[in-house]
Amino acid sequence: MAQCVTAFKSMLQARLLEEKLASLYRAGGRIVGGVYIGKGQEAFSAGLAVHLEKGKDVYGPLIRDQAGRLAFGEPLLDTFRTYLGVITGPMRGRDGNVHRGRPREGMPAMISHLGSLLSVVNGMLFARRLQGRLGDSVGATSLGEGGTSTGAFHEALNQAAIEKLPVIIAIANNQFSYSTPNSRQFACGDLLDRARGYGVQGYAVDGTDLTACVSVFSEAVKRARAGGGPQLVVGSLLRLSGHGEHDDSSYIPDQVKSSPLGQDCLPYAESQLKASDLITDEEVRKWKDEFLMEIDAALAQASKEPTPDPFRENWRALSTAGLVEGQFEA
Amino acid sequence: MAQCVTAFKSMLQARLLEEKLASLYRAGGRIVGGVYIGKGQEAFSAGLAVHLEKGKDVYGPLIRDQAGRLAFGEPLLDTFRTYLGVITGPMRGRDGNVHRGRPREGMPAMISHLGSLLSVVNGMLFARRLQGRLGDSVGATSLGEGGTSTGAFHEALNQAAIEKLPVIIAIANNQFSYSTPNSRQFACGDLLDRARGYGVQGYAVDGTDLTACVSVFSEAVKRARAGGGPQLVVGSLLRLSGHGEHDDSSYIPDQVKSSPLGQDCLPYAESQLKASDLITDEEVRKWKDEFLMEIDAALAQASKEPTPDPFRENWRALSTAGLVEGQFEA
Amino acid sequence: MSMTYLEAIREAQYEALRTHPSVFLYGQDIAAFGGAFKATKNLSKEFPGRVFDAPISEDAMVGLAVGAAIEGARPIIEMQFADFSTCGFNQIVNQAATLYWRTNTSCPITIRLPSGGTAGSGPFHSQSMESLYAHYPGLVILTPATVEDAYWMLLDAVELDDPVIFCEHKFLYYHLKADQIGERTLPIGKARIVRPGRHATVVTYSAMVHESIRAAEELQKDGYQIEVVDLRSVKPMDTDTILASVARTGRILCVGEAFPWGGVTAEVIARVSSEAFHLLDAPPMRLNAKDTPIPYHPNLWKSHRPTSSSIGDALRRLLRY
Amino acid sequence: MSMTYLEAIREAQYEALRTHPSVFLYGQDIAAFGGAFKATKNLSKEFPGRVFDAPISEDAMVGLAVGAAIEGARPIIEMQFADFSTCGFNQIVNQAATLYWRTNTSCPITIRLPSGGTAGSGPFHSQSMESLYAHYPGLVILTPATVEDAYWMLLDAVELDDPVIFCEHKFLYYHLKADQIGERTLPIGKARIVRPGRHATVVTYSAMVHESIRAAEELQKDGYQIEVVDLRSVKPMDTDTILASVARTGRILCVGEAFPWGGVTAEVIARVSSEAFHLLDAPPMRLNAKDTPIPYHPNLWKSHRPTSSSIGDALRRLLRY
Ligand SMILES: Cc1ncc(C[n+]2csc(CCOP(=O)(O)OP(=O)(O)O)c2C)c(N)n1
Ligand SMILES: Cc1ncc(C[n+]2csc(CCOP(=O)(O)OP(=O)(O)O)c2C)c(N)n1
Ligand SMILES: [Mg+2]
Ligand SMILES: [Mg+2]
Repeated sequence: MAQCVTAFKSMLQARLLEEKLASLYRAGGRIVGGVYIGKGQEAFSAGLAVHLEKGKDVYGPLIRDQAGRLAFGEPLLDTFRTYLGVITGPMRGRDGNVHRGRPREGMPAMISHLGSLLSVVNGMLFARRLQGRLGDSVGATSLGEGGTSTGAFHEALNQAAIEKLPVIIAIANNQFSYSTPNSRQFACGDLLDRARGYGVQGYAVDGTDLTACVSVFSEAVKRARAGGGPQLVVGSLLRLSGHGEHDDSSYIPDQVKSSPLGQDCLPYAESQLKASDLITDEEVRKWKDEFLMEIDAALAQASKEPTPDPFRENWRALSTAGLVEGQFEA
Repeated sequence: MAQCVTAFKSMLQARLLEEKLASLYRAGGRIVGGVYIGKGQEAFSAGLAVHLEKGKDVYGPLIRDQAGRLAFGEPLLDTFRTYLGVITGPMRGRDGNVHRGRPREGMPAMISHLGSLLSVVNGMLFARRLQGRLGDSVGATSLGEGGTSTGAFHEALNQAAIEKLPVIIAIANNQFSYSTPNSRQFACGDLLDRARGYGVQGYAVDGTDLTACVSVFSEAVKRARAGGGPQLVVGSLLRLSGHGEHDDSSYIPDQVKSSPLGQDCLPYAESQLKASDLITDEEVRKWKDEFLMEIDAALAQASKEPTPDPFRENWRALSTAGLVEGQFEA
Repeated sequence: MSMTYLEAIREAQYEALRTHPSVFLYGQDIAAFGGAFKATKNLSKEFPGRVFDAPISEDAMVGLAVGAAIEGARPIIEMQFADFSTCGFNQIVNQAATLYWRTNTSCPITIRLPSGGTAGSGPFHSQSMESLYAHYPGLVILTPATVEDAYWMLLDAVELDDPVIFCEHKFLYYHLKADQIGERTLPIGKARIVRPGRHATVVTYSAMVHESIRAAEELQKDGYQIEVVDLRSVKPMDTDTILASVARTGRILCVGEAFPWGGVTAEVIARVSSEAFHLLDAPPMRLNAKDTPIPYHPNLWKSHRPTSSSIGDALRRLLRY
Repeated sequence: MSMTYLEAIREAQYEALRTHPSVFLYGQDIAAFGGAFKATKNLSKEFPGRVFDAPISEDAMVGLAVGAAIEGARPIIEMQFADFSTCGFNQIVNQAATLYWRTNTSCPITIRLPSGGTAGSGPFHSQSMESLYAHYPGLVILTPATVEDAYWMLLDAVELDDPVIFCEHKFLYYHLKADQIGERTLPIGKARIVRPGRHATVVTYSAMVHESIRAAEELQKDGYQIEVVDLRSVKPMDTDTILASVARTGRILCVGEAFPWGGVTAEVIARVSSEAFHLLDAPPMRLNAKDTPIPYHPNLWKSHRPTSSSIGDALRRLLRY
């Protein structure tokens, strides 16, 4: 239950952080590119990551995993530095927003092509096992329900099952992929029905309910650590935002928005945890203040840092400097 | 039950035809490229195709579907003309062996990349429906169990399910993909477990048992015609040959070969049908003689026909002649 | 009433749907939502039952299109971004591109690739993929640079009996406007001289046409008359128009936004130097993006691709020779 | 004791496994079976637990390799045929090729592509894909033409900290033999002059090196001395060696087995004409396969790709100029 509190704090922090990012986006000028947030999906995201140990486990977050990133221990600064594109960040202005990561520290940096991260996480675990240093570490990654339609995801999930890799796959079924409703994305009753076809353990969870998420992922992570192979967790929820901040999500019917799927996981978690006397109003207020200060400080810090300079950029895509050619142009 | 006899005849014909192809291959010199046969899989292949109507239905055969091709009505000559690479055949020496087809006549010509045919069959049905001429026609295609690991197959099966297309997918689980045993190809108990995850109807069948195959496919085709959407049929069997004629399949353990999976569907079907008084020894003998004569005649015919002449070849990959460039070389 | 490049693409699809009952549209979020860029806005309402949302399955999207084409349909596939077409790559180059050659069955499909860089879009939403597809036999690769070409060439693409990779440039979507769409002028396969000149030729296509024109205008101030040739279609490539221009100017710079190794600019220069060697008064030059993924930060992005200023610099070097 | 090109590839993998504990092999049918071509014969026995059969999942095969590389492994991936790498294309060009640039994490993977045409193999078992991969930043593309290069360059590939596309030619698998493997001679990135000459230069790579040598031998009979340059690595490309050769001969023909649009030959000719224009005594020429899929029937196949005879013809035209 301590994990619920930790997860809640990451959720709160993520919400505040993403509100800041969204407002910077709306203000224009400072954020480079788009802003994609995870509002409404924080419980499901943090509910997984809170069980992972940085330095030991692998975590491959996707587009709506700000809360999970924070729960895993990604520094706030990495977020701002990436969104602002400054060279001090992990992506050094070369790639942006949700694509950030630190692969050698167990956090691969997603590419845009949906479904293609799972096999990379598989490979990290596979290599560790070969090297005899897997121990009881696990890997975890997430994907929207739309991403399950990619061939890449299928191949990778099947691969994980064959190799019996300790990987937890969190499918955030938020009912829409961009504007596309589930009826145009798959035809099975429940994505959970897929688990059996891969020979992996499956779990369903109300993705708006933090305590449910924390406990389902706790079980899934435990089984993966114990050698139970891949664990597929499908959470039902809604994103409470546009696909990106440019999108008003008007295609989501009001009826869906006002259904239980549309419950906002953050106030719900707050009330749950308060009801269980795990947190107090005062604590929440204090955390909020702290987080806002940290957010402002991180933003201020990142804002001071240098943006990339094309003349100082080395412009090389190979790590072997000797093999880099000139620009082949006369 | 009349269909069992028809199917049996195609099986017998296919077996004799492929024996001829294999012996031509071993003799060397006349067959261009490799020879891939369907020995042991004839019942499963013909058991599907016997329910299809040429000119009305779509049939996308794969690598081990000689029997199905014959049951669907592919002329013998198409086979020899393709294997010999003569210009009178449907592929005119441009592509060969199992890649032959006549797309506009409802038989798309597979490319080598496994899994990529199903979405093409989907598209044929999808277009017919749009054009208002689908009626109760169906599409059918097959794939080895190894092919189910491709992303292409996953995407296409999901697509068929979303569009509720009348397509029958026959998975010939012959336990090996080339040399790779199922334990390295998937981890579910039974590939049938996949059906539910796509929201499609699934069937299991003993692929060595013709009457079982005919009746399972009869049901599947009927449901597809009636608007029941995709039907996934998984047959268990063994190929009783190498992957291609260059391969001795020594990697298949004797124990597997001598298991019920290794039952040769052809003599088994013969004995079944005889026991039911559907066919007689004499008929079988007569068919054999007829088929052998037809095979010899087709081979003789194809052998007389011209092989491609590079100087008469138009060397253009576009149907719009005006857009074809020269060879861009000075 | 003016029309943007993006609107022209919508209008062309409207017209294709209106005039060809065999046309349908298939792509992610293109039906009710009208597409990530709104290139199919309202079309699903205007043509009920002919505009379909696809799952996130680029491979199956292309496969379905090929199957439909076999049955006489003329599907238009929208890739949400050109970059995601890598996931449908196999079906494009091996299924669609070989169908006619292998089976004598034509394959009239159009695959729309929202292509090219815009500031802040980064490595996976900025790619120019024309060279990849042009390398494979059996495809026609169109790269419209103007509002009118966006309109007419898309209609032409739909009418062609061959698979067309339609590379529409995202940077031009909103930036480029035309007062109206005139008559169809050039057929597919013909390049256009967008600016006559006599001191040097710039051969280019898509968004780089506009950067090149700006560079040419700059050089005009110094008295140089730069001819700018818009390829329009990179495969087939209108070698005749290129050579005729080089015959007039004696100098060529080829500019492309794609990665530098191989591709359109190499093909152009190879053709020119093979076929018009004696017409050249100076070594042919080319200018491409840099040989790294496309950077996210605008500071880097602006240096990664050619711009009017780097094109101008290259031209000055070419003219000095 | 002689060794074939194919055996050299097996031996190099043996040596890589022996000397680098971080190496493992992953590919379809490569473990107990030893691979479709037997390039990994016995390796699973000799190195238990380090050679793995993969499912028919090219995308996931490459993804796994990238993940393993992040953790310090040096995987070698075997594609059963180069042609099937289209199904892993996205992971190669967008995941593997961008990793270092995006995240400063090196990606030491080697992807073996059994490439090129052999009689009767047809459109989907014959492709030469070096140009596709070379177009994308972040990859090293090797194309060994000799038994020794097959051996040493594969070892080099494994030792490189970058993703390598290793295009081994199936036609050379059994045809090419060497008496022994000598010392490592040239580093990656250096071309080799395999035959000195002074009348014209042929720049080529992979199987076409041998066709070109035969053509050169033919022309020798008429008194022409043709220099043949084997690129060995098409990216990076050793422009210096090419230019030095052109400086000696004044004439260049570039020969490749791949499709004609863009690609290696266009890149070579574009570089030579841009950078060594004044060294050329004749227009540069190139010779590629034809612009159709690769035909199945040997009659067609022999005319589709360049051969010693078509190379000889091209050279005569070049020399006549
Ligand atoms: C292979 C691929 N195709 C298309 C896209 C474009 N795209 C980005 S996000 C998105 C929708 C994703 O939906 P889902 O997986 O459900 O995640 P959600 O946005 O709902 O969290 C699409 C189509 C992509 N990123 N990758
Ligand atoms: C995408 C792809 N990868 C690899 C291959 C090479 N290949 C051809 S057949 C085959 C094995 C197929 O096994 P399965 O699907 O079980 O069919 P079977 O041969 O057993 O009938 C492989 C790996 C291919 N054709 N396509
Ligand atoms: Mg979603
Ligand atoms: Mg099999």
